[in-house]
Amino acid sequence: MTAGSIAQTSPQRDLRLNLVAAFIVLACLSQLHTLPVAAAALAAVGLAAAWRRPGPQLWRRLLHVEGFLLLLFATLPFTLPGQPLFSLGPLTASVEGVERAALIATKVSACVLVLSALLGAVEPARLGPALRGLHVPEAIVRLFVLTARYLGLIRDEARRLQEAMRMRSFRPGTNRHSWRSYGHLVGMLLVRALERAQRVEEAMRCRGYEGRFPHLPQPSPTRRDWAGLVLALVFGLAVTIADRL
Amino acid sequence: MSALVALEGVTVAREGVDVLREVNFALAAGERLAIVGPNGAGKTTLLRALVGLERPSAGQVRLFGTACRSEREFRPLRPRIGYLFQDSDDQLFCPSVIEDVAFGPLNLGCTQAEAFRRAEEVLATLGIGALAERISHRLSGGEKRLVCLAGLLAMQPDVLLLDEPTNGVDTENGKRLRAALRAFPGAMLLVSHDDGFIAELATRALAIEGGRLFPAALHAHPHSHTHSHPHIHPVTAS
Amino acid sequence: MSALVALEGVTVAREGVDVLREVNFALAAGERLAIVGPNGAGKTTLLRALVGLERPSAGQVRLFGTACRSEREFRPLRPRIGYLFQDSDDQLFCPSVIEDVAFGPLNLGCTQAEAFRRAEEVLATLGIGALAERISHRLSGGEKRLVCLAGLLAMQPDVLLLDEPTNGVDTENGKRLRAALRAFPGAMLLVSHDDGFIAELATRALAIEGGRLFPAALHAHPHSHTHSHPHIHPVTAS
Amino acid sequence: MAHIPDGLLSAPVLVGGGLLAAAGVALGLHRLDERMIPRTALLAAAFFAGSLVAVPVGPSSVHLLLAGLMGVMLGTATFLAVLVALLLQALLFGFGGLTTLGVNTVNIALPGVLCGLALGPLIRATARPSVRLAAGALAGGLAVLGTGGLVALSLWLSSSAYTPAARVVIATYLPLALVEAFITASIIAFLARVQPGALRPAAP
Ligand SMILES: Nc1ncnc2c1ncn2[C@@H]1O[C@H](COP(=O)(O)OP(=O)(O)OP(=O)(O)O)[C@@H](O)[C@H]1O
Ligand SMILES: Nc1ncnc2c1ncn2[C@@H]1O[C@H](COP(=O)(O)OP(=O)(O)OP(=O)(O)O)[C@@H](O)[C@H]1O
Ligand SMILES: [Mg+2]
Ligand SMILES: [Mg+2]
Repeated sequence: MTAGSIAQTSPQRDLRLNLVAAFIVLACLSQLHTLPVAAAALAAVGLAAAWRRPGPQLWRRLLHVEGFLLLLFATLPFTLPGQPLFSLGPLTASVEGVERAALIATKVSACVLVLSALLGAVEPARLGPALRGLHVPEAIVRLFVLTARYLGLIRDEARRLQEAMRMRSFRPGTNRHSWRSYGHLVGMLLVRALERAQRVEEAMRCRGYEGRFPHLPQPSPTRRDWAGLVLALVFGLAVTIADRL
Repeated sequence: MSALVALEGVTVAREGVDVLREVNFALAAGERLAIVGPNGAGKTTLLRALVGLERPSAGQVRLFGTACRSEREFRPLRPRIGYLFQDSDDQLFCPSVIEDVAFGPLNLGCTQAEAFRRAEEVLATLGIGALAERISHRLSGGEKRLVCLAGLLAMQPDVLLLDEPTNGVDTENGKRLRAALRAFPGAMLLVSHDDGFIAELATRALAIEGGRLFPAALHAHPHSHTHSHPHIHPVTAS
Repeated sequence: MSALVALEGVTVAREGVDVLREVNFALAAGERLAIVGPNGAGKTTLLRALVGLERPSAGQVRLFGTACRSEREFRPLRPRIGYLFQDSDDQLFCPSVIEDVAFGPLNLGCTQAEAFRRAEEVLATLGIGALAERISHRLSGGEKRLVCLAGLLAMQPDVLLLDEPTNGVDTENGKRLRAALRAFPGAMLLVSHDDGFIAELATRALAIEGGRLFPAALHAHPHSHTHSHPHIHPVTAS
Repeated sequence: MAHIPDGLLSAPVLVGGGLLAAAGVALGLHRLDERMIPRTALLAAAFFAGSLVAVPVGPSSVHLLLAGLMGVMLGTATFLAVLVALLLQALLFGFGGLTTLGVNTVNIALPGVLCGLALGPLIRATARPSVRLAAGALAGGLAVLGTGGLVALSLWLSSSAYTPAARVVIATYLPLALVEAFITASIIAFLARVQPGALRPAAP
């Protein structure tokens, strides 16, 4: 990122409205009760996402599911009572159960798509000002920005310490020496990162930092941003009404 | 004439041990004061106490005539002091070099354009204009040192506190660094183990030992020794 | 006589830029080779390539006669090489000094008792036996440097690769460091910006510039200059 | 594993979780010392990094939570650290969700804070390393079990159909509790030796 590119980023989507829109759509989607509406919503979201030509990692994200979702899909058909569909030994799967599992899968996928399509490619540094624009307390915004920065710091410190261990012929194995050495590694990583964090903050204070990143005034939202928010509202309302009908 | 920065009977404890004991000293305008002493003597601690990063258990710190005790009192005066940390990695935190150098001016209320202009100017003066777009934490050790200094100079401070500025800096960059420091109009506090560097720049010296400051004299006595320098020859057979 | 460690036409790229270009060099037994060059020339990169932390995009690294390409090939040979990092903080990770120094010997299969005995011995040789029980990351810069070196010597390597060993070390500790290095029987590769240090220890020098290595001569020519040293006076009025 | 995604929980659970989280965050903000911000952010980053490492356990996967450690080192600021890390994960990686942010924050942070309150004083006061080790292990393990219990509770309150799954969830938290107990104990022992100040949820 260069000075020039910072200055040129102004004609970009307004993140504040994006965050609000994403939240509304997610809240509506997550409360759907009927499978057809949820499926239609997923299709709509999928089309909208594809229209923006996302990278392959968006679709890969869909495949990442938390373990307990798999667990739910496996158990729900058999635990919800209802019209029997098929039986597996002593267990009988119900139509309602399969429907419920499908509903959850559809909703979760749609939500992941919305989240990644609207906010997936955002640099964390830009999220800070957006959160501030939404009147999130200053302390949380600072925490957010610093956390994003410390991620890299921890990774670098970890890499260097691991190199130091390798240089002295450390070979991980299942023995006490290895465990203790890993304990030292993690402990020292934390200690060093803590101190580094402290000193970086001190260096910032020494250069006139007063708890707020010198931030550029947020560009005011463009007509396109507002249109996006309205679209999100309409979409959320529409699926909710269709669901209740 | 009042001192720019001063310690008055300051005692600083770290981990329960008194690292500085009732230290008095004052830096006057235009002075270039060197502080020398062995490893662990408390040189870094002294600089940290001056900018309010260590709080004295006794005595007081006076910056530009104002006694400072709390963070609130230190804060408005810090921009007038440029403190170079002993470890450059602690000081660089923006992604690119130019952003890092512009960070100080931005905090002082400069506009984006003005801050970047100042940053570019300082980088050019130090002869490292070419580094502007580089990722700051992927520079070599000596390059980092110069970028840190640029970040301080961009704030146009009245006083520089430099903790081992020549650490890991090569001869060429060292020359530029010295030139930049010589051209700096304000007062300066130098901590260094590099006698040649101190001899060249300092106008007065203090030695720190056992938690106390002693006046030290800068003796200039010509003496001759056999010196060997690695010289670069044109390549014959690599 | 075959070289202990050698680079054969090695090119190393960092961030897409060729930092080393087709570099050839060999370190023979008993040699003390200095590598000098400006900041960012690639000295650290060269050392990292030698121990397999950077992989060359062309050419090969040869350690003790064996060509090494993968981590598997480097690993068994690393115990014979002691690499001192440019930044001591990166090298110390055990809570206490003695544990850190014993870490290497433990990895080599020594028993606990044997490893600690060796560690104590090395600390005593370096004159820092008193630091044994100290918390390693709360030492001063110069003390850390010596402890890092102790950790390498405890592994009794055949070759030492030292990246700016005298950085931030005061005169007193510097003397001990030099003495320890002079007493080291194996071969040594020195990277430093400190001409005096190189002149004292090195038997041969190479200069690195523009990604290439050039032979450099160590000239010994007596010359006299005016030197000023900060001297410590007995306290008169603090 | 503790990251419940959008689209699973019922509205009352989401709202209830959100309110509880808001209360916790307000408390954390109220008691936050300026100088604790770097440490809080750093532990948030550590939590973030830890939960990217998934350890497969049976049909599910678990990741490190470090809530017990945060409770000891940060006190009520744990709510802030967890909130920020979860928000970052949701936005950058699509882990967890936005509407479930409150529920997830409470599920992870609350047990950690309670463990910190209960065991922190003992960990700081004791002179016996073995006692400290045991207390640290207990803090790490109990915090994870607490999180497991709350995740199961959130599922169960949302729909009775989730009950069997919720039971299995609790079971998968047992091995994680063991791993975390071990890790938390060793980190706490290390900090006690090297940087005892870090075990106090107060600015240095
Ligand atoms: N983070 C720390 N916590 C506690 N004690 C410390 C810390 N850093 C340094 N000390 C101790 O404070 C004393 C003074 O350290 P200081 O860093 O001021 O020395 P120094 O003169 O700058 O040394 P050097 O030349 O090695 O940089 C030393 O005894 C050191 O062990
Ligand atoms: N982590 C890194 N990632 C990418 N590039 C790097 C990294 N570290 C250094 N470089 C670049 O590689 C080149 C060589 O760096 P290196 O650290 O080897 O220089 P050096 O000769 O050791 O300099 P110094 O005397 O300042 O330590 C420099 O141009 C530097 O900017
Ligand atoms: Mg120092
Ligand atoms: Mg280097």
